[in-house]
Amino acid sequence: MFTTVLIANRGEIALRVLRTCREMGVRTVVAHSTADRDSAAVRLADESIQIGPAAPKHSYLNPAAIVAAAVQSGADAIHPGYGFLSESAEFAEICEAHGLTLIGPPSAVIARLGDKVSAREFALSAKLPVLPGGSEPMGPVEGARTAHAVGYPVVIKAAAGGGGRGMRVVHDPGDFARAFATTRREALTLFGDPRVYVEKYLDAARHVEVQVLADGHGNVVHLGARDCSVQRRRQKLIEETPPPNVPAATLEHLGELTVRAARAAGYVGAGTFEYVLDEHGACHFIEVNCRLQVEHPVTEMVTGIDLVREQLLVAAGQRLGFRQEDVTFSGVSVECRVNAEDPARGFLPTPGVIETFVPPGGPFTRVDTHGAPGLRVTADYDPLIAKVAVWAPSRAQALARAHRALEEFTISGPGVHTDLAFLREVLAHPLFRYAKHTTSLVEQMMSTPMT
Amino acid sequence: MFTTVLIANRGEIALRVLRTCREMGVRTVVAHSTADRDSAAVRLADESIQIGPAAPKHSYLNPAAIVAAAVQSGADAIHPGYGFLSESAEFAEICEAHGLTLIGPPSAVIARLGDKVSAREFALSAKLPVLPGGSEPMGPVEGARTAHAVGYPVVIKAAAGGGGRGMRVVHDPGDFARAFATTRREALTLFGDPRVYVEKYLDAARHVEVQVLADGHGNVVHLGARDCSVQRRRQKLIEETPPPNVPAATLEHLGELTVRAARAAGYVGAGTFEYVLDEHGACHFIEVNCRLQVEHPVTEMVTGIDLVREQLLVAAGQRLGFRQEDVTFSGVSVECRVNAEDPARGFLPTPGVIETFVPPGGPFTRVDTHGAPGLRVTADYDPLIAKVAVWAPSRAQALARAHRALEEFTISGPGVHTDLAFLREVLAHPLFRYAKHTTSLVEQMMSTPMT
Amino acid sequence: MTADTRHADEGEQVLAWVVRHAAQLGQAGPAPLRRIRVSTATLAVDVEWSQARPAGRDPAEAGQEGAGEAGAEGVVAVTAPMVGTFYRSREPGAPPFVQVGDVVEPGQQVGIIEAMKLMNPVLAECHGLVSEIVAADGAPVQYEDTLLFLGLDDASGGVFPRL
Amino acid sequence: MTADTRHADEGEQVLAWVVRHAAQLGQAGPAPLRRIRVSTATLAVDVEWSQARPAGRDPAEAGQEGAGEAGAEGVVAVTAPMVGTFYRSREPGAPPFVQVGDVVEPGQQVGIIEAMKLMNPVLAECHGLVSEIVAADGAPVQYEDTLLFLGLDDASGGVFPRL
Repeated sequence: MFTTVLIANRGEIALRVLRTCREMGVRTVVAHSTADRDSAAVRLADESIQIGPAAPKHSYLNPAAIVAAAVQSGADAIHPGYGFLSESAEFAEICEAHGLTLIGPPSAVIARLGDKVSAREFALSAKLPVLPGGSEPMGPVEGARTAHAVGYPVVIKAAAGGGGRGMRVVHDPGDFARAFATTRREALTLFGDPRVYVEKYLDAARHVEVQVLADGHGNVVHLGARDCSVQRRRQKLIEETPPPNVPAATLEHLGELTVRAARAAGYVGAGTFEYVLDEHGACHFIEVNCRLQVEHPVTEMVTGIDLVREQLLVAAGQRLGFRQEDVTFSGVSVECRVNAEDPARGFLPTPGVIETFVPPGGPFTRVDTHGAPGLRVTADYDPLIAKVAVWAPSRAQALARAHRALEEFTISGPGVHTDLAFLREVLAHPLFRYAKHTTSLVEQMMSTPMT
Repeated sequence: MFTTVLIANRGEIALRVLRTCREMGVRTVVAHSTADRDSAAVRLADESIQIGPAAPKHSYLNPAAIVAAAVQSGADAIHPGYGFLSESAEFAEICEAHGLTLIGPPSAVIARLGDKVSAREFALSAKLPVLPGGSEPMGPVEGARTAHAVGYPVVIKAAAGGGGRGMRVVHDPGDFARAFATTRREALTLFGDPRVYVEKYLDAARHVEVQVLADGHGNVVHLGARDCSVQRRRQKLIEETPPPNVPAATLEHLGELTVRAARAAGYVGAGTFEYVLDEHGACHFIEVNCRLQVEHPVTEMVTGIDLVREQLLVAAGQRLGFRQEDVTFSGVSVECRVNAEDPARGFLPTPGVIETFVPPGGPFTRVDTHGAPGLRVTADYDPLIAKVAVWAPSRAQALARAHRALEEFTISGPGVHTDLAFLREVLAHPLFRYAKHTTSLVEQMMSTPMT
Repeated sequence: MTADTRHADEGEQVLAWVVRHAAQLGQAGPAPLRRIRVSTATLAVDVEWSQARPAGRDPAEAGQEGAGEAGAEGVVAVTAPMVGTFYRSREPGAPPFVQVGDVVEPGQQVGIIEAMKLMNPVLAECHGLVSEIVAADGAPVQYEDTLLFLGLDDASGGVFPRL
Repeated sequence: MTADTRHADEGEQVLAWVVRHAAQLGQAGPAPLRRIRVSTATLAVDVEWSQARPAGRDPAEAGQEGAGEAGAEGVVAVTAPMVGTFYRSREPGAPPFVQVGDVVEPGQQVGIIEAMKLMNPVLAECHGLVSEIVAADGAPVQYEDTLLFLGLDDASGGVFPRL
């Protein structure tokens, strides 16, 4: 096992990773920006290193700073959390070159699966069902031809995109050329890579993803599926497992498909394969996330498996301690993302200073948060303040518990808005309650106010 | 189901009960003393009623005040929590007379099992193994004769005692007469009832208890056993389930015995049968707790069953929703009681005002607490500030997790001491770690400082 | 789930009510409206005005444990010694123990609080003139709720009428 | 479990060390001891004195983002523009970029920070006299750690020696 792990992230996930490291007797070093010097993760770490200013580009996104911090603190491994450098094949290569273990899949796997175009090619070769479209990066003429062939609506996606950014849906062939040009330009600005491709777009779909764990000895298991259909601006708000109202056979099939594909890709570590489920129950592969997901707690709550612990064990070269048949799933878990944002203004992130912060508690209620009185929420980082995850034997009880927990949660301060009330509205919405919702639920709610 | 439940308690347990009521759509009324008017339970309740001054005798222990509050707020049921009136047969009778459902067993069952002398008689009749001794309340001569017959050491216990109060261990026959008189006097002062009895005392024993759930239709299940051997001044500090280093057959046998006895007693609701396990693995019945226990979270964490929910369902006349074979046990759960007390001064309760209060969080970590910055800890009430309960697949991982959680916990303020550091010492103690400890562990630790 | 849907509807109605009446409520009290607290199911509404005259539920006021302390204006509140139902007279139809304008002596009974069928007398703790009766006959009261106010003899310069 | 037991032993030793040296440490610093923070495993000790002269790790000091701001006493800290290893000279054996007593001009190189084999120059941002060099040659530094202090020309009334 590692002696020292450098945590190259911030917020709730830095704390999450730190906790498991401590439980495993691994020393923790938290790399932090000037803005995060008073964070809970820094306070609880064995050592902390200030790696740069608030702007992520010069701190959490700066490979040189992170590697220097790792070398300086004697870390033998780096946990990248999610976001930032967690899916950078280049950073993974740099770590490998410096003799540091980056906790995640090997750089070659990230390079292949992290790029959407090559991931799509891989999926085709691994016989995963994909949406009709063209996986080659293409020009405007070829793009329009593909769009016509698969039929509108289509989505134009940046090859290097992710997290809901760098994609544009086109319903009308007349809009295609402009949308194509805009997405290319955006892709270049956001990711430094103008490549885009075109895919069939599903209006009424569910977002379902499968969690896998793989060791370096060829053992791969899946830890079930999560439904992440409640999204605003293509970013997840509520996640749950198991996906409700989806036949068990479909989920089992997805699990098997995913394990086979992960094995084919030479996957090592924790990863997520994302799919859309159309109204006929057919699955289509979208992308792979080569890292821990924000929503991993729901999987932990129904399986009892600590995903960060498994990440560390596998990264240290150990074999998985269980086989597929040893993984048992119990009950239902739901996670709500509490963000500093204003649903009334299109979920605009709202900076401010938190004065009152009283998170919920109680049975089967887990709160992952770096929130505290005095926390300054800035535009530099993701607006996520807390994840409230609950467990219950049934979905109805889990939703009631989540509702109760959100009701208890008090967050206030000058300038601070949260989506707490909106999350409760989603939990109470009949479409969600009866699991008849799709990824367009939030849009539907915003256009038809509930009465 | 009840429309409104009056919560006749305070602290963490008031909050605990409130949370489940809300999740079940039951309106909550919190009855509180003047000292608790700003508590979290009052803040979160649908309604709150001030029932008296800080002194429990005139508030939480005052049946008239509680019944008046229930009538006034239209409550149809009362949840007594633990302590205070939760095991008063008289209060249960009063509630019955006022058409209020007291959530707990019927008054006749409390009367029979709540009194230690009659509980011992019941145990004999129900063929539960009891320690040698005399179950009749006895005078000094008869007492000394019994002590001589069973052999020293013996324990003199108040019939009305409980929670570690009103009992005295005698090792030397020469001390018997004085100890007997003192215990009688104490019993009269504390419980208004001078009856005492004499029992064999086990020096090297483990405290093991079995949780039962029974409905009003004759269905009884047990939810496994808890080990509560880590005690200071005969009050529990750390509890865990399953009891470590106890043969599965012994636990299974205890579970069956207990279910049979609960059924024989006509038990309804949640209850706990307490036993001591001697060094040869033999079990001896001690007492029944006719209420929810402080340590119920560990049982919830390994079974997934919300005990308060079951209490409400059963009290409302419903049948248990599961049979014994449906109850599954997964992993290990450990609870640590965080008290405002000073281990260095014999665990003396320390009043004070909490200024900084940062409870731990993270995976599989549950904190039940009414603590918050500004909380005034007074001598009026139990010094319990928080219960930190963790779950893990194995005991070693659970202990590491508990240790990590306690390390994270920050409580400070003028006058405030806690047992946090001492709890960590227990977790790290070799006897505890290898589950070779007995109820005298804390005494051993206090007399031989660890190096 | 049905229960929750019902809750939601009820919640809507109550919220609508609050919106409609907030302005009126604001003017009804002795000071600007401070808080409206609503809870659904069988419904509890709690309206609070800032700096209102001590009325028993004000935390700052109730903070002074024990009844009978003098207020700022030379008045003293007689508060409920227990939770229960307040009665102004010994039995239905009987004359009330005290009326506004009465002078009471320490130890004089001014009402009854009934809890669990037991009639507990409420006694004045000092000499004074009944200036206001706050709790209605038959009203549920909580511990330390204000029942009535006494004007203090010395504070008002001994001008009490001797009836 | 073995690991934890080891931890416990190490912890004991470190604690004993702290107890033995706290008094000495208290006198060693420029001000009363404020905090000693120890973490086990490969061991990190962090000793802090209250109100110590700005030394890079003081949060209040580091709060001023961007280097080169004047301190209270007319001195300015040159801080690390990045995390890495600080070098005082271009290569081992070469003369240092600056020494105490040197006068530097804005833009003049005063050191190097190496991160991932890249040598990043550290430049003075203003004219001043090198009054103290805080970071040792080859020392690991964090972002905004103080490397050296410059005395400011105007603050000291232009009495800098022109070497």
